[in-house]
Amino acid sequence: MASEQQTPLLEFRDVQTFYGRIQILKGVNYTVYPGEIVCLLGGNASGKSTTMKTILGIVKPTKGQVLWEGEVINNLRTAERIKRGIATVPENRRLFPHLTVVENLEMGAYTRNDASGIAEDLERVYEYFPKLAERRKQRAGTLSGGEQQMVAFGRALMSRPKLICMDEPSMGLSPALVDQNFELIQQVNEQGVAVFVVEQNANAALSIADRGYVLQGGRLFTEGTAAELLENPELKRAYLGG
Amino acid sequence: MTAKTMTRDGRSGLHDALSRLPGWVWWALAIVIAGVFPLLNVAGLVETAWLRVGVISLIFVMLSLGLNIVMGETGLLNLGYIAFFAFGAYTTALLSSPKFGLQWPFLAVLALSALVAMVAGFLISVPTLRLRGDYLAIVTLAFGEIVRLTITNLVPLTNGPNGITGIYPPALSSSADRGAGGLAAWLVIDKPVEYYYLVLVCVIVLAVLLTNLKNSRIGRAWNALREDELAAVSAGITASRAKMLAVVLSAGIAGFAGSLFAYYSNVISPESFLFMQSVIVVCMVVLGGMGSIPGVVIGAIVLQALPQIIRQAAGAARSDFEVYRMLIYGILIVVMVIFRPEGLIPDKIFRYESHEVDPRELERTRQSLFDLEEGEKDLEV
Amino acid sequence: MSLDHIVSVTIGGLTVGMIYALIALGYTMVYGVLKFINFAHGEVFTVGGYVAAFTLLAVGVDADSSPLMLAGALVAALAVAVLVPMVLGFVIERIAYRPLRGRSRIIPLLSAIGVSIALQQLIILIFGSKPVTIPTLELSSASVGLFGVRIRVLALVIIAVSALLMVGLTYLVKSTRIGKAMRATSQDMEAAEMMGIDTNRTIAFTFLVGSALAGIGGLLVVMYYGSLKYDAGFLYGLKAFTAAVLGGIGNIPGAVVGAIVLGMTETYGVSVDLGFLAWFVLAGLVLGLYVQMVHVPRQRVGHISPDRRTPEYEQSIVNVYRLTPYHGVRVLMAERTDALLSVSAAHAMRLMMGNVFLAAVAAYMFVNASARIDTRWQPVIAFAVLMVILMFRPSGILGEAITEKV
Amino acid sequence: MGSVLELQDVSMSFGGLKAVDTLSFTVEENEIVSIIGPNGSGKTTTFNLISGLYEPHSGDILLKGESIAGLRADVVHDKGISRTFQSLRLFTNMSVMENVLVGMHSVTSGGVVASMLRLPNVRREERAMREKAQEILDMFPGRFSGPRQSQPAYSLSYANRRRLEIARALASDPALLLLDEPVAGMNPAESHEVMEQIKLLREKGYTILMIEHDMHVVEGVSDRVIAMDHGVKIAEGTYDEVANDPQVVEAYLGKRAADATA
Repeated sequence: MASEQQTPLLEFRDVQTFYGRIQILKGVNYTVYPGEIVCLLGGNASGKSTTMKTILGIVKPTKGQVLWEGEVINNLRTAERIKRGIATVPENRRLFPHLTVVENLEMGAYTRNDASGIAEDLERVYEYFPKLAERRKQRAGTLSGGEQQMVAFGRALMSRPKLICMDEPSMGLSPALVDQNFELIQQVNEQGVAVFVVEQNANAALSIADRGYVLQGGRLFTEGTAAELLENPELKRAYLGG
Repeated sequence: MTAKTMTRDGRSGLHDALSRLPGWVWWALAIVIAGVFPLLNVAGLVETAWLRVGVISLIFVMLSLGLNIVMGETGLLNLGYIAFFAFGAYTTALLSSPKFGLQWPFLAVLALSALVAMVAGFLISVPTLRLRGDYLAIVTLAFGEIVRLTITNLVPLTNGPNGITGIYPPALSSSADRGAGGLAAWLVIDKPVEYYYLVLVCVIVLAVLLTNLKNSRIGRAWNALREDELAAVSAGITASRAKMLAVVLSAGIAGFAGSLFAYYSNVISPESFLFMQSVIVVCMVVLGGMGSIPGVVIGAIVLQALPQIIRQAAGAARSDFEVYRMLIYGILIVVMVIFRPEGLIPDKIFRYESHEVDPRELERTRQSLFDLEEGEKDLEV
Repeated sequence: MSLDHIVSVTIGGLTVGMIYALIALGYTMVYGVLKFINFAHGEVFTVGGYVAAFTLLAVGVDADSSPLMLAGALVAALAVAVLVPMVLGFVIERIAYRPLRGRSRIIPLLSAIGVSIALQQLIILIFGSKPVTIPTLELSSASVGLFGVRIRVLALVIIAVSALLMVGLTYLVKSTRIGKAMRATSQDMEAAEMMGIDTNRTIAFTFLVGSALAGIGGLLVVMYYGSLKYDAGFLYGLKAFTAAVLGGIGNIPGAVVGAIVLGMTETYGVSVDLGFLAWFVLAGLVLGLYVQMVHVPRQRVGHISPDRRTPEYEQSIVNVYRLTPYHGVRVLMAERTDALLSVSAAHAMRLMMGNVFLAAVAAYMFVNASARIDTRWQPVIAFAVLMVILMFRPSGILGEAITEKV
Repeated sequence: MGSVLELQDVSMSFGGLKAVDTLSFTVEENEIVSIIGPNGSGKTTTFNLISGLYEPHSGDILLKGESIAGLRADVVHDKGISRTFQSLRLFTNMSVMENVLVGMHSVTSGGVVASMLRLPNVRREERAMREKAQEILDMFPGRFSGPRQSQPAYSLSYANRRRLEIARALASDPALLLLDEPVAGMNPAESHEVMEQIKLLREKGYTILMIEHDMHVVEGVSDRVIAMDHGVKIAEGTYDEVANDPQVVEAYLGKRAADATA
C-alpha cells in the first residue's frame, strides 16, 4: 500500500514539545504515507496525547518540524489543518452532548463553506451509518456508546479528510465496541483515508495496523511493521502481556 | 560569605542580604516605626491629621487581617465583608450614644460588638457555605447590600441615612466617676494619640494571634480547603465546620474593628458601609498577598495611607480624589491578578494558581472533573 | 385588587422584567460559554445608556422636535448604544479576562470586579457624577388605553423590542454557524478546537452580542425613566444576574423567564397589600411542609439497605423529619454513629428552619394585611431573591437540580 | 468480626446509567486487594462510594462491621479510611510537610483559642505531629529528606507527588488505605519502587484496596484481585485465576489479545 517513493502525508522530524519547563516529546520522528494505518503505542504519560495535539496544532512544537504533504506546518492553525485534510476522533469521543446528531456532524465540517458539499457529505455519512439518519434530531448525549462512536467517526469524515487521527479507540469501551471501532477504522481506511491510531491496547491496534511506533517517556522505543512488533520480545513483555 | 556569592543570581547584594533577615527583624522594625510615629506628633513635628490617617489605616489593617482569613487562607471570596464591620459599629453606637441614652462599659461594648458580628457571620454561613466560590461571592455581596439597605431604611433604630451621632468615647470607668477627674479621667480614650495606641496594640495582638493560628492545624485545614476542597474533605477535614469557623472569626474581627471605628469617628452612617468599602478591603488583601499576614498589613497601609498622603500633598477636593482613588484600585485589582496574583509580599511558598501543570496530570483532570463536578451549566437555547 | 390595578402592575412588571432580560442574556451567555460571572456587565449597560443619552442631548431633541429629527436622533442613539458597549465588551474580554482563562473561579471574578469599579469611575470622570437626564419627549410620555387603563406606549415598545431581540438571539444561537460554535465551545472547548473552531473569536463574539443587548437595555432605560445615574449598572447588573440565576444560568430562555419573574415579584411586591402576598408565602409553606413531612422522608427510607430495613428503623427516619427538633436533636446528640439518621437529622433541621421562617413571614403578613412594602425596600426584594435562589436552588427554576454532596 | 471492609449489594447510578450494580466484596485484615477493569467499569465510583464522596442508592458498606454508607467523606476518614486519587489532588501551594500534617487533622485536636495562644498542649501536639510526619516521610527514603520537606508540593516531580499523596493518606494510621492507580503515569522503574513500597506497607500491617491498570504491579502485590466491568464484579480470586478468566480476558485484556495469544 505504502511506497517509500511517495511524499509522506504526515511527517514528524525530531519534534520536541514542552509544557512550561517539562519536556514531553523528546525528539520523535514519525511518517505516515497516504492510505496507511499507522499505530502509535505507549503507556500512560508516554506522550501519546501530546503527539495527537501536536498533529492538530493545539500544541506547537518547541523544536523540530511537523510536515504535511512535504510542507512545514508548525505554525498552522487547527482550522487550516482541518481544511487541508486532517481530522480527529478524540479519546472518549468528545461529542457535544447537548447538540443534536446533525449539529455534531456539521461541527465536523465547520471549516468548510460549501453548503451543497456539506449536504452531500452528510448524506454519505448517513449512508455509511444508517442508524444516525434515524437519530439525526436526537441530542448526542442521549445516544448509546456505539452510536456515539459512529457520530464521532461521522464527524471526522465530514471534513473530507486524508488522514484521521484516532485517539485511544479502545479506552473505556466494552469489547464489542472496541471491535466495532477497529472495524470502522478498517472500513474508513478502505476508502483510501490514512489512519493514525494512538492506542494502549497494543494487540488490538497491531492487528489492523500496517506499521507501528512505540513511544516511551517521550522517546521512540522502537518501530517497525505490525508483524515485526508483534514478535518483538521486549514489547511482548511490556505491552502485550506476554 | 563574600559579596560575590551573594550576587550569584544577579540581584544586588543588599537586596539579597535584606531578604535573608529573619522575619522578626521586620516585625520589630515595623512596630518601632508605628510606635514612634505618634511621638512625633506629641513633639509637634507632625500634624494631628496624620495621626488620624494612622488610626483609620490601622483599623483597615484589622479589617484586612480579618478578610484574609476567609479570602486568603480559606479561599472564600466575601464581597459583603463590610456588613460585619457595620454590625460592630452599630452595636457600639446603639450601646454607647445618646440615641437610647445608653453608655455601656467600653470593654463590654467591644466584646459585644464582635459577638453580634460573629452571630451574623454564623447565620449567613449556615446556608451559604455549601455554595461554589463564585456564587458564594455574589451571595455575600447580596448579604452586604441587604444589611446596608436595612440600616438605611430602619430609621427608628438607626436614624437611617442621617446615622447615629455623639457616640461616647471609650471609657474604662463609668461616666459618673469621670466627672470627678483624677485617675478616672485618665481612663478615657479621647485623644487621637490615645486612640492610635489603642488600635495599634489591638493590631499587634491580632497579628500575633493570627500568625499562630495560621501555623496550626486549623490554619492548615483552611489552606487545604483553599487548595482542593475534595482532597481536604477526604483527608478528614469537616469543610462546613472549618469554613464556618473562618467566616465567624473574620466577622468577629470586623465587628471588633467596627466598634473601634464607631468609638473613634464619633458618628456613623450607612455611607461608611457601601459595597465599595468591601471592595477596598478585598483590594488590600489582593495587593498585599492573599494568605500573607505581613503582606496584608502592608497592603492595607499602602492603600489607606498612601492616597491620603497624596491627597494632602496635592490638595485635591475629596470627591474628585475618591474617583481617582477608586479608578486606580479597580485597575490595580486587574493588574495584580493578571501579573502578580501572589501579591506584593507573597505567603512563604504561595504561588497562587500559577503552577506549571504536568501534562500527565492534565490528561487525567478531565476525567476526574467529569466524575465529581456535576451541575456545570452549558449554554442552552 | 381591581382588574385595572392588576393590568397596570403587570405591564409595569413586564417592562422592567424585559429590561432585566436584555442585560441578563449577557450574563447567561458569558457564563454558559466561560463559566464565569462577568461582573462588569452592569457597567457596560450603564455606558450604553449614557452614550445614548448624550447622543440625544447632542442632537438637541426636545418635545418640539420634528418627527424626522426625532427618528434620526433615535437611530443615532441606537447606533452608539450598540457600538460603544460592543467595543467596550470586546476590549474588556481581551485585556482583563482572556489572560486569566483556566484559572480557578474567583480569580477572573476578581478581575471583573476591578473592571467594574474602574469603569464606574471612568463614567464619572467622563460624564460627571450627576445623573444624565434627557428632555421629555412625546414618544416617551404617550399612552394608550388598554382594558380601561392608561399604559405608556413606550412600555409596550420595550416589551415588543425586547421580545423581538430575544427571538433573534435564540435564532442566532440555535441555528447559525457562529451560534453552534458558541454552544460547542461552551460544551467542550478543547473538542471545539479540534473541529477547527476559533474559540477565542467565538468567545469575543459572545461578549459582543451580550454587550450590544445590554447597550440597547441602557437606551431603553434612559428613554423610559428619562435619566440614568453613573452607578445604575450595579443594581441593574445584580438584578439581571439574579434573573439569570433564577432561570438557570447558561439557559437563554431561562434568563428571560427569570427576568420576568423577578420584574413581576419586585413590582407586585411593592404594589399590593401584604395580605395578598401572604397567600403566596403560605403556598410556599405548604410546599415546604410537604417536602419535609412526606417527600424527603419517603426518599430517605428508600435509601435504607434491605437487610437493615426494619419497620422501627424506617419509622425513626420518618420521625426525625416529622418531629424535629426533639427527635432530630436527640439523634444528633446520641446516635451519631448511625449514618443515615445523623445525616437525616441535620437535613431535617435545615428544612425545619426554612419552614419556620416561612410561617413567621406569612403570619406577619396576615397580621399586617393592609400594609404595603415601602418602595424603599424594593432593592432588598431583589437581593433577597438572589440569596434565596442561590442558597436553595442554584440551578434555577428551569435548571435540573444540582446534587452536590461534600 | 473479620473483614475490615465489606460491601453488601452496593448500587449507584448516574441519570439511569448504573455505574455500580449490586457490588459485594470484602477486604480482610492486612490484605492487599486490587480492582481491575476497563475505564468506566465503576472502579473509581466504587472508591468514591467507600470514601464517602457518593452516597449509595442501595446496599450497605461496613467498616469493621459498622455501617459507613452515606456518611460524609470527612467522617469516613475519621472512622479509618483514607485514600489517594487517580488524578493527583495534593495541596499544591502547601509544603511537603504541611501536606502530611493535613492528613493528621482528624486525629489531632488543637482548638482555635488554644492554637491562637500557642498553649503548651498545642505545642506538644504540634511537635508530636511533626515527629510522626517525619517518620512517614522517612518511609520514602531519599525522596522527602531535609530541605525538600519545606518546599511546596508543586515543585515535586510527578512521581514524588504520587508518593506524597500516599504519605498524606498514611498520616492518620488508617484501618484501610484506598490507592487509586498509584503507579499511573510512572515509568517501569518508578512503578517497581512503588510496588516495593506497597509490599512494605503490608509488612507494617496496613490493609490496602487498590485500583490499578498496570498488571505487573497487580500481579506483584495483590493477595486477591477483583475484576469489574459495567459496574458488576465479573471475577474474583488470585491474580492467575482472574487473569485467565475468559470473561476478564474478553472485557479487559481484550478479545483480540485473547485471540492473538491463543
